[in-house]
Amino acid sequence: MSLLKETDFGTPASDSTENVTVIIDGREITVPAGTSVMRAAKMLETTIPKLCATDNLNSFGSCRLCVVEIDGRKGTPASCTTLVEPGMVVRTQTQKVEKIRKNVMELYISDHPLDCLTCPANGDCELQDMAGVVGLREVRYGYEGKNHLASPTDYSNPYFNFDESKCIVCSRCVRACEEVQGTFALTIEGRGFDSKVSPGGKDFLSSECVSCGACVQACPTSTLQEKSVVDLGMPNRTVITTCAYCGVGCSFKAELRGDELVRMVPHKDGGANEGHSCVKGRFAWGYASHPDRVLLPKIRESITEPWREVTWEEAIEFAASKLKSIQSKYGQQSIGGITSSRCTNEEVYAVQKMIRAAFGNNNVDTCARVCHSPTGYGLKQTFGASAGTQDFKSVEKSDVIIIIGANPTDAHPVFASRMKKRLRKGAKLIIVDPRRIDLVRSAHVEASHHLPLLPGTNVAMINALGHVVATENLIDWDFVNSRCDLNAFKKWEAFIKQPENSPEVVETITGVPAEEIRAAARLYASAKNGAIYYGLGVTEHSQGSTMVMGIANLAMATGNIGREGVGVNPLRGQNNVQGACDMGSFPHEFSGYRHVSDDVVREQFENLWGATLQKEPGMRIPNMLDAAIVGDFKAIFIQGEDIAQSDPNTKHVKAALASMALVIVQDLFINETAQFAHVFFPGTSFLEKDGTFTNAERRINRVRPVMASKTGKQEWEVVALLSKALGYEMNYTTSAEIMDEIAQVTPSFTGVSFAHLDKVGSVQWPCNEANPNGTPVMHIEQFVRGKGQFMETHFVPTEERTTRKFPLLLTTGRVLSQYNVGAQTRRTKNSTWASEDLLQIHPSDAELRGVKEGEWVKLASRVGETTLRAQLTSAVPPGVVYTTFHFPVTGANVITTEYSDWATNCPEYKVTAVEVMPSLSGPTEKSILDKSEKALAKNV
Amino acid sequence: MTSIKVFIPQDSASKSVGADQVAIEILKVAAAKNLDIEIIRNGSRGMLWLEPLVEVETKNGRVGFGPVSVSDVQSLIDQDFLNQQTHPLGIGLVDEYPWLKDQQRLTFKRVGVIDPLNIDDYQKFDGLLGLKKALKLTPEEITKLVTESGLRGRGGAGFPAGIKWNTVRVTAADQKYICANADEGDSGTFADRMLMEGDPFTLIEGMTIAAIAVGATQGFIYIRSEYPDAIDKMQTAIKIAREFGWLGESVLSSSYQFDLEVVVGAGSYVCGEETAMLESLEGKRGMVRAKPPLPAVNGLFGKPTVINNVLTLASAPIILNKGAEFYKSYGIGRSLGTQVFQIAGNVKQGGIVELAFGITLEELLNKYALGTHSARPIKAVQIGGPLGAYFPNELFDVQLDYESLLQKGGMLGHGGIVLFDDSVDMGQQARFAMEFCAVESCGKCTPCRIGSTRGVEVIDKILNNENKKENLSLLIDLCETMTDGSLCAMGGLTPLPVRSALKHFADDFGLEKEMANVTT
Amino acid sequence: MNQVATGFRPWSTQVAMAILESKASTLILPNLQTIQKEFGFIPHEAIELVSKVCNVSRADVHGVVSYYTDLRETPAAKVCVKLCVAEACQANGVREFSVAAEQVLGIKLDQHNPGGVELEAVYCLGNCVLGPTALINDTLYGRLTTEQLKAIVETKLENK
Amino acid sequence: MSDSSLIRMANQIAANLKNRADHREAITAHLKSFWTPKMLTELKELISENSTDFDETIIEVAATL
Repeated sequence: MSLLKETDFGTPASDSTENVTVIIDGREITVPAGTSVMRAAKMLETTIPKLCATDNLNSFGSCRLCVVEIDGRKGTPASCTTLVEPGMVVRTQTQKVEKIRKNVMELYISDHPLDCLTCPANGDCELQDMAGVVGLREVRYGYEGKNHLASPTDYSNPYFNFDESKCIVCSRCVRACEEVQGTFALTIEGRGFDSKVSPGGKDFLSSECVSCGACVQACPTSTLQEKSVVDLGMPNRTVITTCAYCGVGCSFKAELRGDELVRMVPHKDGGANEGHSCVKGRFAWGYASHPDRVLLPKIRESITEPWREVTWEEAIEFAASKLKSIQSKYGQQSIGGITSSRCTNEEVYAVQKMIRAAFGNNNVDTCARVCHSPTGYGLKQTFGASAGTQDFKSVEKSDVIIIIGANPTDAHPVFASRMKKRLRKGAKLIIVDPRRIDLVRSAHVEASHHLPLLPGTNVAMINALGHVVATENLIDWDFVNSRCDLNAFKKWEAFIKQPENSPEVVETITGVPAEEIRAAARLYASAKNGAIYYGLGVTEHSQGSTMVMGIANLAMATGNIGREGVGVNPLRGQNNVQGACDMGSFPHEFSGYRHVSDDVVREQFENLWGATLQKEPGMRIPNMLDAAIVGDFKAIFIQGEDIAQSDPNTKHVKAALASMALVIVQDLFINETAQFAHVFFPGTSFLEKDGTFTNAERRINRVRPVMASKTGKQEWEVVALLSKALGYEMNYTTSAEIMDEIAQVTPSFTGVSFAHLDKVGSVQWPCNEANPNGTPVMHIEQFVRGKGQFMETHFVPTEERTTRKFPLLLTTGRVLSQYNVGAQTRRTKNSTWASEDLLQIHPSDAELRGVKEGEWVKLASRVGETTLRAQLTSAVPPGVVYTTFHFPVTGANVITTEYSDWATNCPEYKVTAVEVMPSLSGPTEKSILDKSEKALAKNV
Repeated sequence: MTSIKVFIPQDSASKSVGADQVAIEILKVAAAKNLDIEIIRNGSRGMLWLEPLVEVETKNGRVGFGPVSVSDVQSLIDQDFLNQQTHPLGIGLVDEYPWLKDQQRLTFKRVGVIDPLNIDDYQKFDGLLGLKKALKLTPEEITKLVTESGLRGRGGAGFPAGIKWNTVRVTAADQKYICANADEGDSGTFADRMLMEGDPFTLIEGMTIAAIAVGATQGFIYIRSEYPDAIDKMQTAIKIAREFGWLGESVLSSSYQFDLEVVVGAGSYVCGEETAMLESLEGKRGMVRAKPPLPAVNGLFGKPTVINNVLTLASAPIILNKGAEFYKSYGIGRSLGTQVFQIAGNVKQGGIVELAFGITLEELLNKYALGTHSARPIKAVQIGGPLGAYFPNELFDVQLDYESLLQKGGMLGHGGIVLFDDSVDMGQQARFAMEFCAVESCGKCTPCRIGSTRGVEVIDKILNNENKKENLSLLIDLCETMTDGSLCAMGGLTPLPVRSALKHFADDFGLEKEMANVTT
Repeated sequence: MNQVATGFRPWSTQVAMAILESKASTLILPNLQTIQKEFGFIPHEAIELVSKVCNVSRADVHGVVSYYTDLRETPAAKVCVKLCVAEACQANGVREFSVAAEQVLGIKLDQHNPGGVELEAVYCLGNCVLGPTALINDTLYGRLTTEQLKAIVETKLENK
Repeated sequence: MSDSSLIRMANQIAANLKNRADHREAITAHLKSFWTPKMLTELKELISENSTDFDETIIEVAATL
């Protein structure tokens, strides 16, 4: 339920191309065959009363309020389960059906508390609405009969209550959990009058429930109710905005009571999520008003000094004068900055502009460096566009899906639900991942093939898949001949057919049986529509870029590009990874992925910006950190990234930070990086921002200010002030103007403006004269680069090897309830589900080491060590261990190494040789800032 | 000299009154006397008041003795029942016994006659002839023949079987199923059970014919767990049929493939409703599905599925064997062929009566039932199971076919006829109808889920003299809501017994007849 | 075929897993029936097990267990009397019979009574001419008298 | 940049591109696209100081930059 009601047609739309004309209450309407009478009526704006029907669930036919009369038919069929037929004459308001509706409602109310006035859902309750609609005036049964009024309330979920006494057993929650979310955590228990909704066990918290909120959303009464609504009351205004967690980019209705956010409700018209949500976006927004948030700027001369709260003016003046003096002393190249894929496109654009125009260098990089930079590189090389090829909806047309190095049910849950829906309808699944992720086999989903390769052997695997396609005549010759560069293809074909790429040889590298590889390749290649989705398990390797190109090769060779249901689709980690990359925050590229050495492009920017720009690439993040340690790089501006926790080899990162003369951090919280900062600019949460995020499907979504900025300033305003203090003015008065400038200089964005987005909801770039409504699927007629470019993808193993001292391979990832470095989710009740990083280890490896379930273990690599609890599970194969990096106290990146992708320097988070041993105690609260680091800091 | 054949039923009703013990005793006593007998465990002839009915094969036919108890065995032997018919329990030649003689047994032809699991017996009595005919016809010809025979669903709904089969036949799919509905949950019905226990191959043959007709390769027989003997018999029969190539990859060496599996229910009346049965067959909660889609198009595991009652499927062999004309020469109007009536409850002579449609209730009662077991007058007869109407004496002239019963506010259902004597309290029977619905409702639709419980409460109020007039009108309203508003026949038909009780037995509710009549 | 209450195995997840694997069914209900047939009831651990075997949620399994009256989550009584209380048997006096049965057995209808005797109301056993009728540990009895009932139950209680 | 990082990066690029037919062009293009002028200068200096740390291909390519 929610305040702003989107139209509910009662039953899902039919995708039939055949039309049927019917007459409803004397009016004619033509609808697709397969449409329900209820939906057809609603299309005529005739609302038939209903309780169990809602248009994101299949019709069910249980409430019996929607009965109608149909000429020539016996009885009173339910309009939700009755499909239109040619010439059908329907009457929705007859004495007979009105009587049935009223009498059915009377039965409902005879077993429902009479507490509307004190009910949290008062005014937002479909049962209440329907009682009014059918004109119920009395309950002749009385209230002393058998009932459920004394049923207990389950308060166990931290975000919502389940008040059984108010349940009308419409099964919408159960069906939402099944059909929308795909978790099947709810059921109806018992039968007949005793039927009740049940999470299958003791309570919601101990059940399989992932707290996505779909059930709460589906509930027509106050049975499943947000605790925040119970506590704060019904909201009274709505702002439509975009979630700031993962790269799915869900649209939400932020519902407020005055200035206080009461709840976030997924928006049905949101293109990415179509009304669905996950536990993070739906419920974990409390961090935005957490007391830890810093609201005033702070400065200090040295990092050993305490912070001093100052005015914005003083902080900006302090930062600017330091930057200027550093540049005059150490040179123009001695400073730089990092943009954030947590921030809006406009904020990112402003930062890179400041660096290029005011700093006068190209030392700008983005945190996408450490996640998806290989995607940008690899897809640009092969397809000509640094982005995924499809929209999320496309998966509904896929017949075979390959997931490589991604764990969508945890990291991209809303998209995972969509994918699971398709899988339940019969699409086949292939999983390439060392771990047995949930999608390999979990309720109602089972992969046809799981290829549990050894971490670090992706490229060998993708080559083997390509080898099977090339040697077993599974190539889509029509596609290759017409769409791809044939010279490049021939080179690739000759390369891929070499015996070294055969499954039999690759079996010895990956550990995956050759026959499984062959079977998976055949399945994908023979699919009508084959789609590949991948995540950081592809990119965060020393051959990340090679792997991305290998994936692109496979898709092209099998003709799986350029239509719905196919494609190569990176699942972006953070909300605006795509956008941050699009906005020109790589050191070698302007917005729209155009190299800084391109004189025409550069001149365009120089003219518009009124500044001289450098034509050589600047430094990447690891280059900057390296240079800092050497002493060449002295100051950095970091917006919205916590490199001291998120970047690999923490010790090295901290040493670099400690070596700098000036570190400026802009963030919501004093994070790990801020320990090394001299200037702290408070940042805004997504609830305060005004701008756009671009999600993994290139969808540009509006982020609207739900409330006023708690710091008094937007990030781009701070950047503009700093830039001005450095001598370069940006004359923006709104973030909309920044987007206008982006549109002016970026060919794929020329059709984008806030006004347009407000009108159409969202668009997927390219959005320009050629594609005014955006581009859901790319490379339809031809590739962006013209002909698709096959690339030779030689497998060069990582230098990180297991040794006798470090015999296990560590790989890292996320859990559902936590997010990234945990800065937000740790400050919410999401920690109820995961309150610490755990080390997953196979029972046989654990036994060998005397490691026991739930006990402390020391995890050590050649660069560092940490302590965390062990979780014994066969989800990881022997020889591989796994953990998350959500908690600074664990600081998993203390372990990860300096190795990185050869082409983009994306760190090799996914392969670290480690050893695990039992430990007597856990980590100390701040072990992360150990003595040596403090000593180091003092020396600076 | 060959041994004398003695038939003692292994039907569970017979066993429930000691058939096994009688068999053991006869063996024992006969052995002691050095008598050369062969005991054959047949099905029941359906004359249940005579069970255990012991039959002896003679050159003139089988002569019967019943009901035989263990204590009668010695005297039977003493009086040489193997050769003489003088024992007081003797009923003479069984086939000539009036109760049986005039029946028109088509479906039940072999039940009680043969050893249920003996394939030679089965074939000796025309078994497999229908299937063999079917193998010579095209699927289209088979469905046409079944349609022309006028065979309608014997489960209660009475839908033309041939039309249903044809829908499945013409729906393209990679897999189709035949499901026999043997979830015989109606009180007062036991014909499915008796057929499965007494002549299981007939069901197998019927299902195989259906499979050939529609292109199905797999069949399921959904049997309620309350029928352990039927489950056992069917499973064994399937195994035998498989061994002899009647089932399997090549049915009777033809190009057709068909196999069968018994699926056991787990205690749910509503699983006899076809869509709930599909859910249960899929291993899920037995929740009723909304229709459409029809199971014939989108049934078991989403595939086109024929769901027919046991007796419907068991009628196919004779229809195929003897032709549509033969079958439809029985019956009247749109109710063609024979109906297996089951006379039960408080009845003097209860059991199976298979006759052409068209007989009246009165004839059935006068000719077969012969009054109540308690010897008190009949007060009411419930026809068609717990969802069927109660008929008073003045309506006993009703003709027992689909349409006539409907006209009189009743329904034929599965052909169960339950007699009640004058000690019955029809107020309590009406209450029980609601109570049964409350116990067995799947809980999906509101009228059935809440309505049945409220129905019990409102009837209680009426019976307790609370606001009689208001509560009566509320009950009538509730019945209307359940009838018109329920998702399936469970909630939709529960008002039938309630309304009929109110209408015909107003006294038992403490109501003036006129008052009840006005409102019904 | 007949399964008496004491004939069940003690619960073992491994044994249960092996049995389910040998049956190779991926449907919930048949697996639950197998468990109940072997172990007499469906212990909590079995729900998790069946959910894994069938690749469904625990909630799915719980929904099925709670739906069917045959399936029980607590151990069965040694003697289980399923007394038909449906119309045909009502016509033959089962309303009075069940009251008397409660008295002679000293238990209430539908009351859980682990270890001893249980009297359960069922609706139709297909023995509608020969009521009152009951299924006692899978054996059907017709034309039942309370004396007979008592004797049968006592015999079955005495047997191992 | 630290010497060791630069050497590792250069050698890694070479390792990943050297098996391609057009490896010289590819390596050149890559370095020009993504390396700062200072890094390129440092690379050449390091090679002239001690070429044994480097892959042969990178030495070849660096000479043409």
